[in-house]
Order: sequence, then structure tokens, then C-alpha cells
Amino acid sequence: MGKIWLVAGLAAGLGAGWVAFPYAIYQRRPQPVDFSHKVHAEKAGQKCEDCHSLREDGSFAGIPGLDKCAGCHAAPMGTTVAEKNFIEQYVTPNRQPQWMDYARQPENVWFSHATHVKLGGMKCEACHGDMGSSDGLRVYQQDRISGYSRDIFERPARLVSLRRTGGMKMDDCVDCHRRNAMEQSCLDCHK
Amino acid sequence: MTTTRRDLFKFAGGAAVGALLSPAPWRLITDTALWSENWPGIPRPARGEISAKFTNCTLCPAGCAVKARCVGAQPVSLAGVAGHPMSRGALCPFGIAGHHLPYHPERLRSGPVQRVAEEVARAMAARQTSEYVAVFDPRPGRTASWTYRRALHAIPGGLYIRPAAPWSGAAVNLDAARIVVSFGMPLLDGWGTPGNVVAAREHFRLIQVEAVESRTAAMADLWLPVRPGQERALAAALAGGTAEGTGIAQELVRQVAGELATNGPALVLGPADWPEIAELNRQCGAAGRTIVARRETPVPEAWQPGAAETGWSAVEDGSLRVLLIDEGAGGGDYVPWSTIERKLAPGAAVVAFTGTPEGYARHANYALPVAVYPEAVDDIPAAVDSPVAVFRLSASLVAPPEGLVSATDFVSHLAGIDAAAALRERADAICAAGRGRVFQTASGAVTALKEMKPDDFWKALSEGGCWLDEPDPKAPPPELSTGAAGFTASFAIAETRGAGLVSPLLSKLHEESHLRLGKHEVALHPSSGFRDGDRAALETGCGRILVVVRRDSSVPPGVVQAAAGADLIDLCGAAESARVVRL
Amino acid sequence: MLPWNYGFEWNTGHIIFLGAFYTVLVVVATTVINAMWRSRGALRQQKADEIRWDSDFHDLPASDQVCRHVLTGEFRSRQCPNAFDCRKCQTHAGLLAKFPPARAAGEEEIFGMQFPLDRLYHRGHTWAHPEADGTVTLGLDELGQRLIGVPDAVDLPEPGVRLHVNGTAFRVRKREADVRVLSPVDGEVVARGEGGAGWFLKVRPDAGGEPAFRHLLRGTEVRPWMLREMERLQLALTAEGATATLADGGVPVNDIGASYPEMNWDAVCGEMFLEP
Amino acid sequence: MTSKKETIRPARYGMTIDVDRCNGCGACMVACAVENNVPPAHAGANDRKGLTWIRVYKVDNGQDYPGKRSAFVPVLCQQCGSETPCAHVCPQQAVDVDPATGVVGQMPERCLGCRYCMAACPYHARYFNWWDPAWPKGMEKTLNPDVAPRMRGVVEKCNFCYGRWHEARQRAAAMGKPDTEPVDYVPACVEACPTGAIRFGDLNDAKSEVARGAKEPRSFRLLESLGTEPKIYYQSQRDWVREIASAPRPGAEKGNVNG
Amino acid sequence: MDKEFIARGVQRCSSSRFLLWIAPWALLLVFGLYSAGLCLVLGLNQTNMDNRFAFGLWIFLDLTVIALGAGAFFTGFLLYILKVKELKAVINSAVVIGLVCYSGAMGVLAVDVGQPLRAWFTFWYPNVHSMLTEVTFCISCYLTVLAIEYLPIVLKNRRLREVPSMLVFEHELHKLIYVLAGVGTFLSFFHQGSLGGLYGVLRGRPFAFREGLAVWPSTFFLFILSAAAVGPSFVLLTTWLVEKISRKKLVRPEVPRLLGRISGLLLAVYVLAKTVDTLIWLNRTSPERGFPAAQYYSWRPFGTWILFAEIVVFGLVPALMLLMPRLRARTGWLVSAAALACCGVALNRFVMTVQTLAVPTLSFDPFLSYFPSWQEVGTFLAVVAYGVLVYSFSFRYFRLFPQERELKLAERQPEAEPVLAGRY
Repeated sequence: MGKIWLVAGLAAGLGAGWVAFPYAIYQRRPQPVDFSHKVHAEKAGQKCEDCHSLREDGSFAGIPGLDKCAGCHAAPMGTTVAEKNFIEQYVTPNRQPQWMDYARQPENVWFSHATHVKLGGMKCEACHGDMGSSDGLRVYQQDRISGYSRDIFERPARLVSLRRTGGMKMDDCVDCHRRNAMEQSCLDCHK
Repeated sequence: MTTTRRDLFKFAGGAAVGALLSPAPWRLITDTALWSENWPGIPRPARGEISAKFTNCTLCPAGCAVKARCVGAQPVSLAGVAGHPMSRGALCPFGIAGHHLPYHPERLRSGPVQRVAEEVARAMAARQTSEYVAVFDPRPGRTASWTYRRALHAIPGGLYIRPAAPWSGAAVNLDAARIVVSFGMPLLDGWGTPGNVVAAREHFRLIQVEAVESRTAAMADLWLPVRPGQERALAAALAGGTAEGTGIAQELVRQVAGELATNGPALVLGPADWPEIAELNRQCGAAGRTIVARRETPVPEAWQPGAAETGWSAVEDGSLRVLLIDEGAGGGDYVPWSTIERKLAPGAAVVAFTGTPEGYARHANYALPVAVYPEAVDDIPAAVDSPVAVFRLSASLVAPPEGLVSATDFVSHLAGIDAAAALRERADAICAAGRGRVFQTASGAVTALKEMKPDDFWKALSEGGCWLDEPDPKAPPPELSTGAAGFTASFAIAETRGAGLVSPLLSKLHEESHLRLGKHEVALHPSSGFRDGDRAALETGCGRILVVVRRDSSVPPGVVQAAAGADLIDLCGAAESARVVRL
Repeated sequence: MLPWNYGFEWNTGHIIFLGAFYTVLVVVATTVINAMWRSRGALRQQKADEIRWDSDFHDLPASDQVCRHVLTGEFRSRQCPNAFDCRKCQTHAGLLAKFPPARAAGEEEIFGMQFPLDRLYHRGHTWAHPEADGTVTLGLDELGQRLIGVPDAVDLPEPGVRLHVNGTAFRVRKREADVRVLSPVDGEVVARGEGGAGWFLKVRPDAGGEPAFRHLLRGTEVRPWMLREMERLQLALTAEGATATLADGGVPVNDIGASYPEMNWDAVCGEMFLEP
Repeated sequence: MTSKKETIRPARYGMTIDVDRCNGCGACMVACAVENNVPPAHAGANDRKGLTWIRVYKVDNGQDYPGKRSAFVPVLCQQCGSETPCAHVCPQQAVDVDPATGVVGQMPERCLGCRYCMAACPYHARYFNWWDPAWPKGMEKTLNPDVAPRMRGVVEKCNFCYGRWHEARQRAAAMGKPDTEPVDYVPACVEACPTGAIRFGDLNDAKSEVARGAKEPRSFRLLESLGTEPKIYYQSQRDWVREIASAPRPGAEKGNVNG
Repeated sequence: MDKEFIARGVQRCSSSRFLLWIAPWALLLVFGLYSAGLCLVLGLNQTNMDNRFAFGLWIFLDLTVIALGAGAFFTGFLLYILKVKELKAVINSAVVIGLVCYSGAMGVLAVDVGQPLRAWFTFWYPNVHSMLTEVTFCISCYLTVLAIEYLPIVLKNRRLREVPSMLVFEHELHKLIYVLAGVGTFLSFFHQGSLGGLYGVLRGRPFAFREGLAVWPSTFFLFILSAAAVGPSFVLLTTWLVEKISRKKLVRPEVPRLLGRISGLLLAVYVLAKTVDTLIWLNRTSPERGFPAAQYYSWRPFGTWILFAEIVVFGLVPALMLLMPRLRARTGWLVSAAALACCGVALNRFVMTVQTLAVPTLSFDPFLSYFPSWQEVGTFLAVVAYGVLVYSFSFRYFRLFPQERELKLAERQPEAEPVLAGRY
């Protein structure tokens, strides 16, 4: 008799811990624009660095600003609704879309794209996965407590579009640095 | 079936175990720890493209060249410009944190502009013929100064007042000096252009005459710990008198005098209104060698003639109906209020154009907020240690907030003249004169001015460039006048602290290390019986302020050392002596 | 802490330090789990009663743990090693063989209390009386009755419940006094009597014959035991602050507690019924 | 990726500080605070609760006026090279010595604020965030993006402006160079010192100014006798100044007016 | 009303009087928790600690309290490992004392660190070379052990043992208690030691620095010794105190004497070791690191008297008092000797924490003084109040002193020899 209750409780606890909590801990927000890397890569034949460029001092420009987009999208190039909306809502009123950066590292992390790409000769996919060929933008998931993006928080295996990647958690950085004998001290990556 | 309490316990227990066997609790622990990395209150520095901008510092007359590291448009740190002919890459602690001033919590941000305009107009209308409408310009020689002189020339009863400059037209040439005797001048602590002084310091022997072991005294080759109040006596002694009662041995004095005579070129620095100083300089032939005549920076013909330059001593008491004080530039000599007050007519309208509530704003009827460094665009006349005339601008690095006024606009508006483009006009005038060379800050290149077009010159200037006049070989040695020239802030500069704003980060030098005396701190010899941090009152004939006492065995017994803030100058400027009273 | 944590290295420092740490954890955990496991087993085998008496007995003051043969003078002093279960006791067996207890009949009168000698007495103040039908009746002996008087409440086990020697037979409550009465025999309850009827329980013993009752006092042992008990009673009473004592040969009245309303009667009963 | 042997030339960054040149203006302290996002003093902070990664002490020859002579000694983390006291004692590896640069790094995000390292440091060069960091409104716009602001309750200290090292390396990387040029990496205090009293460089590089300066007879290190191999060398011609390197003399407190 | 929870046959005051006794302590506890809360919410700026005085009252408290709490492990060690049966009379009390001291220390530590949320980093990313890591691990493990050792005492409560499962578990656990005692001893040796090591390893602080064996400076062993020496003294002291306050005899007189003797022996050894260590330090360790030992004692008020007080007044003297059977036999002497010993260890911990930080290291350092803020004192008092409360409740509802009942009976033992009937 009591057994049932015990088991029920156990089930409840496990359910809450394994299913409900992992869902509840993240706040989900859609990206402002339905952007397709795939289309830009295939149709426009763009490479990552065409938009996500390095400045000449080596710092990384990150997500391109509106002007960059407007360069091509001053007027619709295709027929998609997404593009139409984008032009109406952002390009025409010249309003910067508030992108949410999946890969934004914590403030105390120093990550130099220049060092990794130019010196290390790493490919973008190594950390960002097949982002370049993704057709849409995932919902941005932010940890409600720590405030960090899910991508830099969890082992990526669980994130659909980041499968087969190194990921951007500290452990991932450390693993890679160890494998390549690049590990010196905390100061390597922390500021 | 009925559920007993026991069953509920079982359920709860099971749930607890289940939860423990899930990632939830561990994740919560991790998350809270991570949350402590960016919990509320920890700011996130803005990221963006890093660029360098150049300007010149207006916090003091030195006008050091500044390289600003900017993120996007926002300067995040300032540094000197290596290779600059005058400032030589050096900045003082106040200049290094200059970019914080616009955000100073005590900064003046608003004022009754409209009311003031009416008030001043009314006062001008009510002016008797014997009364004046005056502008006090603590930093004369600027283009703004010329604007005032033009305006006041046009305004009936206009009077242009500037701090006393006994040796006007003269400048110090430290590079030429081989021995320097300084009477309490903070030579290595804010006097002249720090970089220039430090560079020159390599080549001259420094003898500091000062009661207190100031930074300069500590760094001097020889420190003469003169008995307080005996400085002039000692100067006289050096000039050939007796060292009786100065606290310095006669033979030492004689030896120094000998050095002055033989190891020249020599230079004697001190309060310019002491005849002894002039006399000493004359004796050791400083005039023409270490003290040289300096031409004025060219001025457009159209601006002439401006209102005459008047010193405070020349102003009759009770004669000022309107007094406009341009404190915006900061770093000028602060004249004790008691000196000014005497000159005011009953019910005079006094307006301070300033960024800080600390200075004249405390006394004026109105204080109007002006742009502060590095918002303000202004030019900086040559510093005392610049043998040649210079012209440089402080470019605006940060957009000024709403609701500010410009003293020059206000005054030129009163006179109905247009001075909006004054800076450019003057630049063109300099260009027309064609003398001298231009240091381009960004590239470090030096070009002769005559090879530049006005637009390029202007561009160079607005990028922090600096025009340097060429020395005038035919110039006669300067006249070292000795007439008493009224007040000069010569007494208290053991610690420099202008009347203007300082960055909140200067707390590192004050509260957080006591390296420098803070706003309301005084240093006393341990024998005074005070303990470190005691609260006390500093009293003079002119009143009292509350201070905190620091024990410092480098202050002689019976001497109070304090930082020369505006309120302190008000207190001690006209006073013979001060005393510290335990509270 | 774990090999895959950042900062972990396979060096002696880490291995020794963390090795020690984990060993400690394992030892402590196993100890606790082991204890849990054992207690589970004990509960399964209805050992609770046994354990309770065991720990009660060990909490008894040394003076209350004396061997019955000290009472009868064979020893100057001896602690009972078997928690009053003489069936296990070699010494007892030996002594029985040496001088078999003389048959005594009739009844002893001690301090005006009747102790019929056809009954076997337990040191927890119960008696057992083997009936012709092979069952055994249990009751409180005279002293026990006088301590309790007419109980406010008695909770007797249902017929069919198994009793164990030195296990709890039943509980009696009188005012604040609340004591469990030890069972003198192993067996199964067949009937419940009433205190008035003189007996409380009728039990079918697991085994009959002398060895099954060897641990119970009988015949000539009763008097010295009772004398000793009277002392203990007196001691307990004084300890609880009684002024009048029995030392002067006074006779314990029925329901002694009634005459000491202010005293902690529960403590006295606990003392006499061997429940510390 | 290339391997570390090619990329990292193990350096031992250090400083020489010419006490005879320091006029105690404090530019280094301010520049340091600006560079490293050190907040201004909280109301109630004093010289014992403040945050000054580099702190200029005024020391004197122990005599009284007028025989008294003062000197200014900037004290920052001495970047101890052997048995680094603080790194040894930190319970959770929040302090470590970077083998590539010899810099002793403090990781605020790992620190739990037990302050054991502060007790361990003989130079008092470590500072605890007694308050939440706070800047006057708007001033947070002037923060340096290369350095993370610290939170309340953790220890911080000088790390030779490691943010600048990161930036210098990144600039080098952008040009395809694996390592920084000496001129590209200079801590803020060194850059700011108007008298050029502070020199910075690689002590392993025999040609560097510091390596040569360290060998001069007038050079000394604070509390060298403790054997912690600090990498900050002080220089002075004055004997009494060189004495500050040694332990305190019984009784005679070196009349430190602002210690 | 709470009668049925109180063990049978022992005298306890009425619940109203008990409440009267509890109330002030409870108030103190509340106040303490408030001040501790301030430190947690507003940060450590609430304290008077600073960058130079990074450790203050709290660390001193932790060290002292843990040293005094050593009675728990040492009594357990003697009783269960060395089978000193007499100590059964105080083991329960000792365990409660230990629990109180250690949990109190842990609580204060949680307030003392700037980022309590990250405290677990020490476990997750331990720096095994740091003495503090050793301390953290050992103390938290030992606290668990103490909690488990405390369990049987609770379960033996008259009411709880009515529940068969509790009765049985208590029984079984008690049978295995010697294992826990063993583990506790092991852990205690290490953390008592590493608390000493904490300071002994500070090579930057020659006042505290000591050479030693392998990774352990001499202070490591000195702390173990002093703690083991003082632990029994403290148990003795508390027992005496409780007897006075509750006006009851709780243990046979030979028990405190035994405790005293043990204390005395160890204290004597400690004093000897401490003396040798001090001499080595004064003449070799410190001078070799460029610090003439004389300067440590040149700052008022930290004169050489401290050294004297530590070794002679609070070391040698109590040791001798405890070793002399004649003095030991007199409760007055016994108790005051124990008190002296406890003060001694407190003074030693004080010197280690406070003087170490107060003494300047740089020649231009000033000598610093520090006075705790009321928030610090409040938190300190919270621990004291908490201790008193836990102990009071334990004493009221659990059998801390198994001999109590017996002694109560014995006390009233009538003079008359018990009548023993001969055979027949």
C-alpha cells in the first residue's frame, strides 16, 4: 500500500527533475528576423566571413549591423515573406534588429576569433556547428537564473542544430586546448 | 482506500529522492554560482570597434596632447602622445581620468539661462556711468578671451579682467636652464607642462626652497627647508642679504648663491610679484636666456582693438555692476572671493559659467552649466614653460548633454557680435602669418605651416594637432617688472587641486591611499598631537572649514599643509595665518 | 574532485588526497547502510522486543543486573550476562545440577504479601502458572499489584499474538505511571483475563517442561528475591523523595502510589518493572 | 592547430621601478584603475578597504623635519616567481601562475572570497571587493571592454594588464604573427608614468631594458629574503631607500604617513 | 506537557522554567542571525575586516571552537578504540559538544566568505596543496560523522524509541559506532592539523611560518596536540558547568579526574613541543627569512608576555595542576586547571590569527589594530547562543549522562547494609 505512494513520489520527483525543470529553466525568445544562413550561402554564395568579419585589429565584428544587410536588401531580392517583413520593419525605418547572440560568452571570457581562425586555422563549424547551413534561426534560449545562452551552457549534443560540434562550454575549450597542447593557464581565456 | 499522513510522508520522501537523482538540484547549484558572476549591479562594458582619437587637455594651462582610446565613439581611456614636442607623452593623474568628468555626479547640469539673460540685461540697463560690466577670465589668451575683449569693447562700460601676470609676454625656457632655484613652485607636481619639465629635469640641478617637503622638494637635488614665512627673506639673502632667521645656514645660502652665479644658465622661480625673485633673476642673467620673450599667437586684424586687459588690483572697489566669470575652462588661477567681493557694486549681478558647484558658483548669484572637458571645444594658450607661442584645440570627444550654455555665446550675444567661428578665424589668421610648424598628433609628423592649406591646418588642429611658433631672434629680453601685482595663487600649492571637477577615480589618490591630500584634508606634524583621521576645523581671519587631519612628519611643526581647493583659497588667500582647531 | 573536472591532474597529491576523501565517504556510507540493512532484518524477524529488552537491560543500573544466585547467596556478586534469560546460562545449569532446588509448597508471606509457591516468578514481577490443559496463566505478582493498584488501563494483546520471554506481555497505566510488563514465557496468547480475576493472559507455551521455565524464580528463591525487591522499592521511593520508608518493616499497602501523590510514581514503577 | 612550442616563447615579464624618479604623482594608480575597471571608492572606503592594484606608498628615512627625506614607492603585485604564496594557498585554484608569461593570475569568477591569499601575501598587493562595484551614472560607459568588472566579495589584484596582453596577441594574430612585439604589450601604469620611472619587459630576454636594469647594483626587491622571487625590481641610489627592501626594524616604524 | 519526552527517572525542571532559561538565548540567537544576515545581504563591508586584516574575529572563533570541540573525537577515540570504558559516562555529552562546535564553525565560515554561493567550488575544483582545502574537506566530512553519531542519542529518546524501527536502528547503529569513531579520529587529526598548517605554511608571513615534516609545518602537529589536550578539559568543564546549572550529579567523580589526567598528560607533551618549536622558530626559521624575531614583540600590546602566557601560565601551569593527583582530586583545582587550558588554546589561536596579521611585513607598513564591528560580534554570539540551545535541548530530552539515574539512586542510598537473607 505505502509502496505505491513511495513509487509515485519517486516518479514525480524524477519527472520534475528530468523533464519539467530542464524545460522551465530556460526562457525562450524568437529572433527578430526569420533569417536563413542556408539561403545566403547557397543562393548568394556568401561565406561566413563575408558578413561575420574580423576588423584589422583582429577584433571580431560579430553579427553584422543593418547597413551590411541593407547593402543588398535595400529592395527585395527574393520573394520570401521573411525578406519582405525584414525590409519593411528594419531596412526602411533603418532600425537595427535586436539579434540575440547564441554564442555570447560570459563577460569574463576573452575569446579571440583572430587567434583561433587565423593562427589556429579553425573552421567556424568547429564551434558553431552547421549554423552556416541552417535554414532558420533557432529559438534563443536563455538560462533564467544565470542569464547565459543555452549554447554556451550545455553540452551541445542535446541541442538539435549543434550536433557533431565542439560546442562553446568552458569544458569544450579546455578539451580542445589540451588536445592541442595550447593550455597554459586560466589567463589564456579569462580576462 | 484512505491516504494516511504516513502515505504522504512516503510520497514526499520518494519525490525528494527522485529529485536528487535528477540533474535539477545540481543544475540549481551551478546556476546560482553563475548568477553571482553577473548579478544586478555589475555593469557590462560596451563592446565595439576600437579606435583612437586625439585632443588636447584643457584641465590646466599645460594643455598636454591626449590620445583617447575609444570603443565606438566613447573614450574609455586617455594616454599621452609620445613624441609631442611639448607634452612628450606625459599626462598627470587628473588628465588621465579626464574622460570621466562629463559623468561626475556633482557636475552642474542645468541653470536658469533665461532668467540670467534677463537679469544681466536689467543690470546693464541699470548701470551708472562709473560702473562696469565685467568678464573675469581666469585663463586669458584663449580665443574665447579675445571674444570677450571684442564683446566688452562693444559693450559700454565693458571691462575685461584677468589674473595678474607681472611678467606678461615672458616665458620660461627650462631646456636652457642648468640650475633652477624654485621658491615653493610645484615644479615636478603640476607646474608647467609635466612632460616638458620631466624631460628638462635631466639637464638642470634643482634647488627647492620650501617650508614643506613637497613632492618637488622630495625630488629636488637640494631642499632648503626654509622657516615658514621666511621665503622672501631667503630670496633676499640669496640676492646678497643675510640668511639670519631663515632657518638656513648662511654658508649654505652663500654656496647656493655661488652656484647661481657660476653654474648658469640659471633660473629662479617663485611668486612673480616678489621683487626678490625678479632681482635674483636679473642678477643671474636669466632674462633672455632662461626667461625669454614670447610672441603672442596671431590674432585676426578684425578683432583689434579688444577691451584692455585689467588686473584685479586695477579695478576700483564697488565698481562692478555685472560680473561674468568664465570658469568653464578650469585650471586657471582661482582668485579668493574676498578679493572679488570688494569690487562688486551693491546688488551687482554675478554669473559663474562653470561645470562645478565648487568654485565661484558658491558665491555668484547664478551658476550656468557649461560643457566640460572633453566635451568643450576650446583652444589652449601656451603654458608658462613654453618658450614659443602655440595654438592647439581641445576637440570634443563626447557630445555635451542638453541644457548647457556657452560663456562666449552668452557674452557675444550681449554685445551683439558674432563669434561662432572665432576659432577657425584665428586658425586662418595663424595660417596667414605662416610662421612656425605644425605637429600632427596622429602621425607624429611635423610640417612647416607655410606648406599647409588653411583647411589642412584646421583639420590637423581638430585632430589634436599643435601649432608651434618659431622663436623670435630679434626679440628683446623680457622686462621683469617688479610692481606688486595683486593676488597670485602662490602660497598653497604643496598639493595641486584645481577648483574644477576631478574624476571620481581620483579617490585612489585620496581616500584609498592618502597619497595626496584630499579636498578637506590638512597635513600636520605629528607633534601637533592630532591623530590620523581626526576631525578638526581650519580657521583663518576669513572663516573656517571642517577638515580631516593627516599626520605627516614632512610638514614642519607649526605649519598646516592643505590642498589648494577653491574653498581653501577663499579661506587662506587673503589671510596671514591659519590654525587648526580640534572639534 | 572528479578526473574530468578542470584542474584535476593524475598526480600523487590529487590521488592521495581525493583517495582518502572517497575512502572516508565509502566507509561512512557503508556503515550507515549496513546499520539500516540490519535493522530491516531485525524488524522482519520480530526482533524488536528482544532488542528492546536487551537495550533496557543494559541501561539498568549495575545493582539491578545481579544474578539470581547472588540473591540466594551462591555468589558474593555477579552480573547476569544473559539479560535474565537463565535458559542460556551454563552457570545456572551447573548450580541446578549441584543442589537441585528443594520443593517448597504452600505459599510464602513476605511483608504481608502472599506468594503462592506453585507459581513461577519473573523478575519483572509477573508470575506464570502452568495449567493442567498445558496452557500457562500469567499475572502480576502481589508486589506488582500493590505498585499499580487497580490499573487505569491495561492493554492486553489479542489472542494469537506471540509473546517472548522478557518481551512485552502487556502494558498497564496508573496515573502518570505507564509501564510495560515483561512476559515470563514464550508462547501464543489464547485468552485474555481481567486483573480482577487475578490473571491477565492465558498463553499456550511453545515448549513445556522444566527447561522452558528454567529462567523463572521459584520456591526458596522467592523470599530472598522479594527482600531484595523491597530494598529496591525503598531505594526507589527515597530516590523519588518519599519520606516514610519500609525500612521499619512497614507493610506495602495496596496501590502504594496513592499514598505518595507528589512523587514521580512512573519512575518507581519503571525501576520495579525493570524499564529504565 | 600549431603546437605550443612554436607559438609560446615562455616569457618572464617583470618591472623595474626607479624610486629616485618617482615623484608620487599617482598617475599610475589612476591609469591602472581606468584600465582595469576598478570602481571609485565607495562611500566609507578608506586606505584599508580601497581597491588600488598599484599603490604608491610614501616612505621616509625615519628622521624628523628638517632632516627628513621622503621617497615614493609604487607597490603592485610582485608576481612572485617561486612558491608563489597566494597561488599555493587558494583552496579552489582561483590563482594560478601562467607559465607562458610568469604572470600570477587571479580569477574573480572562481574566487569564493575566503581571503586566505590576502593573509598569505606579504606585499598587501591583493584587494577584496568589500562593496558591490558602483560607478556614477553614465560613467559605466567608460569601462574597458577588455577587462571584466569584478563582483562584490571576491579578491582582485594586478595582473600586468593582461587584457592588454590579450589584445596585443590578437593584433599579432590578425597579422598572422604567433607572438606579440614587446612594444605592443605595456601595462597601463608603465604607459602612464610621466617620469618614466616604471619599465616593463621580459626578464628572460637578456636584451630587454628590465633584464639589464634588474642586474644593476642599485636594484633590489622587496623582502627578497622570503625567497618568493618577486619580478618587480626597485632601483635607488640612496642607501636608506634600499633599506626598505628588508624586514621592518624593531620599534622604528618607517614613519609611513599613508600606509 | 513535554513530560513524556523526558527520560524516565531523571529530574528535569518544569517546562516553564526551561522556557525562561531558553528565552534569552533564543533572543541572542535571533539578534545574531540578523547581524549575520546583514553580512550576507549587504556584503562583508558590514565587518571591520579590511584588506590588511583579511581575517578577523570569525576565523579566531572557528579555530578556537574547533579546538575545544576536539573533545568529541578524542573521547570517542579513547572510548571506542582504546576502550577506556569510564568515558562512556560523558561520550554523549562530548558528541553534542562536538556537533555544536563544528556546525557553529561551519555556519560562521559560510558568512565569512565573500561568495557563499561558490563555496562548493572548493569541493569541485580543489587545490589539494592548500591547507584550507584539507580543512574544508575534513570538517565537512567530520560534521557528517558527528551528525550520524548524534543520531543514536536522539533516537534513544523515550518517545522515539517507542517506534520499533527507530529503536532497532539506534541499536544497530550503536553497534557500529566504533567505525564512525575511527573515521572521526582520522578526520579530526587531519583538520585539527591543517588548521595549524593554515598559518604554518604562510611563507609570506614569517611570524606564522614554520618548517616541518613533508608538507606539514610544525604547527600542524602542535594544533593536533593542543586540541587533543584541551578537548577533554572542555568536556570536563562543560560537565561541571551543567552539573552546577542543573544542580545534579551527572558523572561519578572519577570521570572528570580521568579526563583531567588525560588532558594533563597531553598538555605537558604539548607544552614541551611548543617550547622546542618556538625556540627553533625564534633562532632559525624566522631569522633565516630575514625577520629578526625581536620585532614581532616590539609592537604594543603584543609583547613577549604573550609568549610567556601562552607557554607557562596557560600551558605549563594547568598541565602540572592536572598531573598532580592531590590537586586533581579537588574539584576547584581540577576545573580551574581545565579552564586555564581552554584559555590557553584560545590565546594560541588568537595569536595565530590576529597577531600574524597585525605584525607588519614591509618595512614601511604600520602596525595595524582591528576591532570587530557589532555585526561580527553578533554573528559570534549567535554561535554561542546556538550552542547553548542545542545543548540545553539535548540535555533535557536525551540521555547525555547515563550515570545520572544511578547517581540519583546512590545519593539517597540508606546507610543500613542491605538485608541479605542467607539460604533459608
